[in-house]
Amino acid sequence: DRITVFAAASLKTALDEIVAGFEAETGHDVALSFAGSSALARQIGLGAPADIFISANTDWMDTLAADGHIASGTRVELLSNRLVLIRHWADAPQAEAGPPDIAGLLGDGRLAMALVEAVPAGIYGKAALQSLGQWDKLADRVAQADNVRAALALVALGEAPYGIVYATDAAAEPDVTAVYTFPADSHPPITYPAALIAGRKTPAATAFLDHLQTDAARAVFRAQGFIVPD
Amino acid sequence: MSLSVDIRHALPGLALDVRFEAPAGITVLFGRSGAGKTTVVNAVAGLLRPDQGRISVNGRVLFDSGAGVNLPPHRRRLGYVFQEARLFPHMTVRRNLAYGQRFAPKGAGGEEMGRVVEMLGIGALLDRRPGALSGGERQRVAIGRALLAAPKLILADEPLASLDEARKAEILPYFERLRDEVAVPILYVSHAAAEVARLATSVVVLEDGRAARQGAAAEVLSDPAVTPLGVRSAGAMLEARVVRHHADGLSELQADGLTLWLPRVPQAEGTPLRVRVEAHDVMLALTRPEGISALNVLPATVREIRMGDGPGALVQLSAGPNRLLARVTRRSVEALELRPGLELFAVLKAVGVAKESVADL
Amino acid sequence: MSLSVDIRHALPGLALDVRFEAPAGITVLFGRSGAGKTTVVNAVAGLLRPDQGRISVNGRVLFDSGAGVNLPPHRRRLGYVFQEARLFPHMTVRRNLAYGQRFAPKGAGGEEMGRVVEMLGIGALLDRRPGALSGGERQRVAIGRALLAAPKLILADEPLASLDEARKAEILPYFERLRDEVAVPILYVSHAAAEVARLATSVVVLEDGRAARQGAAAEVLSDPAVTPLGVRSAGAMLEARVVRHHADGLSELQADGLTLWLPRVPQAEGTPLRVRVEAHDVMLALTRPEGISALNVLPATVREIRMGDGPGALVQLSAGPNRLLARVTRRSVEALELRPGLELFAVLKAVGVAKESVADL
Amino acid sequence: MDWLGPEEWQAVALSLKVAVWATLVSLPLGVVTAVALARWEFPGKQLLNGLVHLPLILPPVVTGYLLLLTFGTRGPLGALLEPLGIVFAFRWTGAALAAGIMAFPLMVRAIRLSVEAVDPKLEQAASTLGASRLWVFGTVTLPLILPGVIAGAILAFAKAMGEFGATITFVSNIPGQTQTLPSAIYAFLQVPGGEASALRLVAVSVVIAMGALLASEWLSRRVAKRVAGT
Amino acid sequence: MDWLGPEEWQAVALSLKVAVWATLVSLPLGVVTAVALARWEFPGKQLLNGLVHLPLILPPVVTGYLLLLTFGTRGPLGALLEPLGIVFAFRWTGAALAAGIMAFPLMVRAIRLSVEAVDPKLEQAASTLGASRLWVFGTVTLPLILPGVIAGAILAFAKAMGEFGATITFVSNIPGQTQTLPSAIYAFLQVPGGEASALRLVAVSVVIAMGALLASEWLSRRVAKRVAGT
Ligand SMILES: Nc1ncnc2c1ncn2[C@@H]1O[C@H](COP(=O)(O)OP(=O)(O)OP(=O)(O)O)[C@@H](O)[C@H]1O
Ligand SMILES: Nc1ncnc2c1ncn2[C@@H]1O[C@H](COP(=O)(O)OP(=O)(O)OP(=O)(O)O)[C@@H](O)[C@H]1O
Ligand SMILES: [Mg+2]
Ligand SMILES: [Mg+2]
Repeated sequence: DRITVFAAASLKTALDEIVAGFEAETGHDVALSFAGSSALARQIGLGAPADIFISANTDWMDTLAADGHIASGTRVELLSNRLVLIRHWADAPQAEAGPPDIAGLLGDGRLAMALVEAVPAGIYGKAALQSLGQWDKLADRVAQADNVRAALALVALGEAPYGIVYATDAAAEPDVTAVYTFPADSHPPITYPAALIAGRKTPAATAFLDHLQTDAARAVFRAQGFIVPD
Repeated sequence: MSLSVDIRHALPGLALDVRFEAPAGITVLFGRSGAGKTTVVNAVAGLLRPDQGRISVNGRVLFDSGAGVNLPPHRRRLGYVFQEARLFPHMTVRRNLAYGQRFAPKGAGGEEMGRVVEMLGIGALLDRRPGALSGGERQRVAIGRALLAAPKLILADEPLASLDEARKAEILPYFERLRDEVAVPILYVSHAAAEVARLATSVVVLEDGRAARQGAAAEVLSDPAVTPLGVRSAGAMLEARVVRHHADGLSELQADGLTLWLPRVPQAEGTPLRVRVEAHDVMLALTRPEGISALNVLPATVREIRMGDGPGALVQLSAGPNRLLARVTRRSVEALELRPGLELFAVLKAVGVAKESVADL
Repeated sequence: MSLSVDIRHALPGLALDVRFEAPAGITVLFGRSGAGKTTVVNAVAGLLRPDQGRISVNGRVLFDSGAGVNLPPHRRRLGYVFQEARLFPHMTVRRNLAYGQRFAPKGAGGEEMGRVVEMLGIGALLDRRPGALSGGERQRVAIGRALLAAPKLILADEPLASLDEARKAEILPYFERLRDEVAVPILYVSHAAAEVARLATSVVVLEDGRAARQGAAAEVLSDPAVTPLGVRSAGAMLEARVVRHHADGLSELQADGLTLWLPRVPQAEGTPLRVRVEAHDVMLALTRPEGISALNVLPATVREIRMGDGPGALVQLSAGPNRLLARVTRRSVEALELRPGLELFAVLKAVGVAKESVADL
Repeated sequence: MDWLGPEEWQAVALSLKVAVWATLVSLPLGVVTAVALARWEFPGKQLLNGLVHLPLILPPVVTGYLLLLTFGTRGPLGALLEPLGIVFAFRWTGAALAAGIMAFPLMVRAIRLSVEAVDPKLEQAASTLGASRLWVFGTVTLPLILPGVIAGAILAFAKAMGEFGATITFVSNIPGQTQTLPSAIYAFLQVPGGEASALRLVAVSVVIAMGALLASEWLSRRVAKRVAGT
Repeated sequence: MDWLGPEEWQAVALSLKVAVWATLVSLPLGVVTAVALARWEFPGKQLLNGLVHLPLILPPVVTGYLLLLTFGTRGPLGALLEPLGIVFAFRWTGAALAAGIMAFPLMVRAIRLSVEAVDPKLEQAASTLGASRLWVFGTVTLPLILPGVIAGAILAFAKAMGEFGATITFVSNIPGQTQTLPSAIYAFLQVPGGEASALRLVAVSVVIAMGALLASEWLSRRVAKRVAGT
């Protein structure tokens, strides 16, 4: 059968690999549509032919659930992630013991983040800085990119000396080094919820959602740097 | 077969108020630069909507501001030779020529392409585009394009202005044939005296947007008071018939009892035609001169003498039922004691009559 | 003061190979439509780069393919009246006229705007744009624009073709004045016999891209073998001097022993001038005719008789040191037994000489 | 060539299909609109003009969202057209619609400029020869504006090949169905290590668009030469 | 008006400033490029032509990224210009640069079409009257292409007002410095329930662009009337 999965774009590498295995195993045909969570959620709300939605944050999943677009009882918290402070690698990497004084480190440079009011990584980052008591000093210094990858690029290119991104992104980018991992309790939990779409609860879709929680799949996610809740 | 125009139109530079009836044949519009000739022609073509008035061709109303009629140009069945060629730059000469043919009703009996091409001498240009033509070549193609549209009304705005004399001489007979055989009414703008004299059935003189004078060509052009083309172009029309073509290249014509010798005319023996005799080509003699090269010595009677402002005088003669005009000096009027009623001889050289001045009737 | 042209250029429709020297004054280029006149003028203007050759004005080399010289048009100091006006559509008439003045060197002594405007009769149009002008008005503005650029060389491609006779008569003297007073060399394309006769200092006849004939105007135009404007325009030049203006509006002229009577000429008494006498205006008589209206009866001797292909013949006469041409029929040649050496009389009406045919020397 | 995976080839093929259809279908409409704006007088002309320019002014995401609202299965026009078998939502036709709409202002402007440059005197001449308005348009106006039509078409094609924001928002990013080249590039850019793949796709899209551009230049020159008359 | 917050007004003001500058600064360059492409023959002409069209073809993110690489503080041009006091990174000037570059192909195409429509015979006439090439251009060509220049400018302005992808990638989103209207709109659209706020900003940007459009139409008509000659 054909299954259409609407997934946050940051999951592409992992899902591509998992789907390959799933298809080989079951003979189902999985179509993966990657875009921003907001676009996907709106499309589902307006009748997109998605069977499964994997969001990069809980808000959009909550919204869809509230509007009755989610098949009840199918929602799982699939993955989570950590937030790290990165810096351009060319500067000698130095491990920080406690939370660094980011404003001090920046000098007259900028702190690259995703949009702090709109994009999950930005929202989480802002919350973390607030809980560290540094947000007020930094608010004017933040260069907000439209997504976390663009923020990463700013640091990778050295345009911004520091940035706040997901640990998954930082791990894969040779030109940056994570210098500090924000405590998990400094920001709302970073979770990637997945659920079946209302009226789309087919055996195949259910099978795929289940497959995502198998050990094989978890291994793939982990390899990409995601944290897989037990 | 006639064109009736009665329009009023206000332009920033001109208040047009023109009314004329053009009978069958060629009606020549003339007047000085800026008199409104092109504006009138555009109104007839439907390219300019006059403020007020009425235009009809052979009873078919093209425009009537009162009745709210305003046929679009493409329904007027025109052939318009514009003052500035206006060829389609993206088409070859051949396609330009053929453009109007497609829209002519079947069996409209338009001109034949080959014939028109030959007459205009544009055979070698057929596969070129207008951008690679000379000014005169463009104008000739524009003439061909209009003629080939099988029009019911031809508008020609100085169609021959940019052509050499030889070329003009080849094209003029074509317009005559249109006038005489095809019987399409033609509205023709021209400044050239010889052209006007040869072609015009009737003449409308425009001055500052108004029709200052109009009437049959013979009448308007023979009227010494008008001579709208300047005094040099005064002349009279004789209606004559070809009697015989002689071996030495001369044609013998008969005009109500007068014998005229002209360089060979193209018309067949027996054909009626008209000959324009320009006033300044006519010499007067009290006695029949002998031993002179002029072949035409016509007995005539002085009818009227009109002294000009300058040194000249126009003498109107009757030679049988025909009228002739002679332009002489006032000094000669006095020396010869010319007066109405005097019998004398009008002397005219055979070669004094230009080819363009002989036309089919 | 002279223009020297020697160019070869291949166009799809024409192989141009022209060489001529134009002395000071007005050089008229003529030839049939498509002969290459505009192409030659464009080459002189620098708008067309000939394949090969050399063009110079008063020794200043404008183009020399050998030496690799090719002055751009704006460095040639031209005034070019195009065959198709080419006014700037976005500028008022006034700005069009003034366009070239800006680029004239200070004190270049160009024409004065007011004078040119008046001569061309375009005073009322100064604030209009070209889109709202008639064809003739556009052409006049184009003439003005060229004249006002204080050019060192004037190129005029059929500048008067779309103008009425009266307007032409007002503009022609201007070109004469340029020729005579300002001494700007002028290359002038025209089909009109009267214009050519009046203006030309020298004449170049183009045929199929080649200069078939060239020389002084009097010479080329009097040559019965050429008659490039068609046989009707054959004629001869007489150089004469104004003796007296008479009260009856006639002027008495003296041409090497011959007395000529013409309608009042504008030149002052004593002024030398030239008169073009057209061949078809001259009648021949074996004995001096009496009691005729023609005022000019000149004793002459037949020099040469050239029989045409048609019914006509051109008779060259010598009247004192002057040459005259008479066009008569072959029949008259036989009837009068004309032969070289025969003494006879050439009869010419005073009014037979058109105003345009009298010009300053 | 095996340096592109099958899914990527699909994206290339789909992008081409989408761009070609978007260009061809909108071309006649673009010509009519351009002529209307350049030559006709009618009430609401400025409104039409504004409407045509709207996709240029709006952020693509907004255009995509508006399209989703209008042409989605639940949208007023979408619902109206569905019974006729015309479905845009989450189909390649929708991608073509989005691309066409985004490219429309560029196409119309180019054509309109050409229409304005046509000398009405030539059209008048044609009409005096008996050609109706439609014939005049077909035989005189259209050939003379051809360079502009070509320019408009190539602009539209290039824009359609590159269009991303509106497309992904409207029809999502489903491989083989709505995944165009830019969407695929986007997805690659969202994951660590995807840059190389993205770059390959960018190269493909540049090659295609440049090929089209060169072809159009050549065509345009030929047409212009014909019109210039030699 | 208090239905827009101060930060939103800032975004409006900044967008206007960015679009105006992008348009004005690129206009002369656009004219020169258009003339070069339309009239001159030089080696590399097709290369230039392709380069000009590139921003149209590339996904905006890629363009933004390339800008970052080139004009960023570490980029070759960025490093070159910095000593001269010309800095683009994270400045509104960078936003203007991005907008200008994205709008450039549209501008050049419009102007180029007008240049191609100018009758060279008029330019020849001017040169015979003594005008050098530059004068001919200024007094004949330029006035005649003015409608095209206006069309090109308005297209560029509209595009600059709507440009988002390249801008945010290049200069991020720093409120008051680089946050343009489209960035603000995008941010609102990323969060559930942000549609209403986004719509308000969309309305503002539509009003501005439409005003500019109407003004340009009016101007263009005046110019065209002058050229038509009555
Ligand atoms: N670009 C061109 N390509 C090919 N042939 C051309 C081109 N321009 C002119 N010709 C041809 O060269 C010949 C001479 O043209 P030119 O314009 O010089 O003629 P002209 O003597 O001025 O004629 P007219 O009196 O009709 O203006 C014509 O036959 C014309 O068709
Ligand atoms: N659109 C216009 N706006 C204002 N005036 C105009 C317009 N068109 C023509 N005119 C004026 O109307 C008058 C008549 O123009 P028209 O073209 O009819 O003259 P014409 O008799 O054909 O002259 P020509 O022999 O010079 O071609 C001219 O003075 C001209 O300036
Ligand atoms: Mg006219
Ligand atoms: Mg010519």
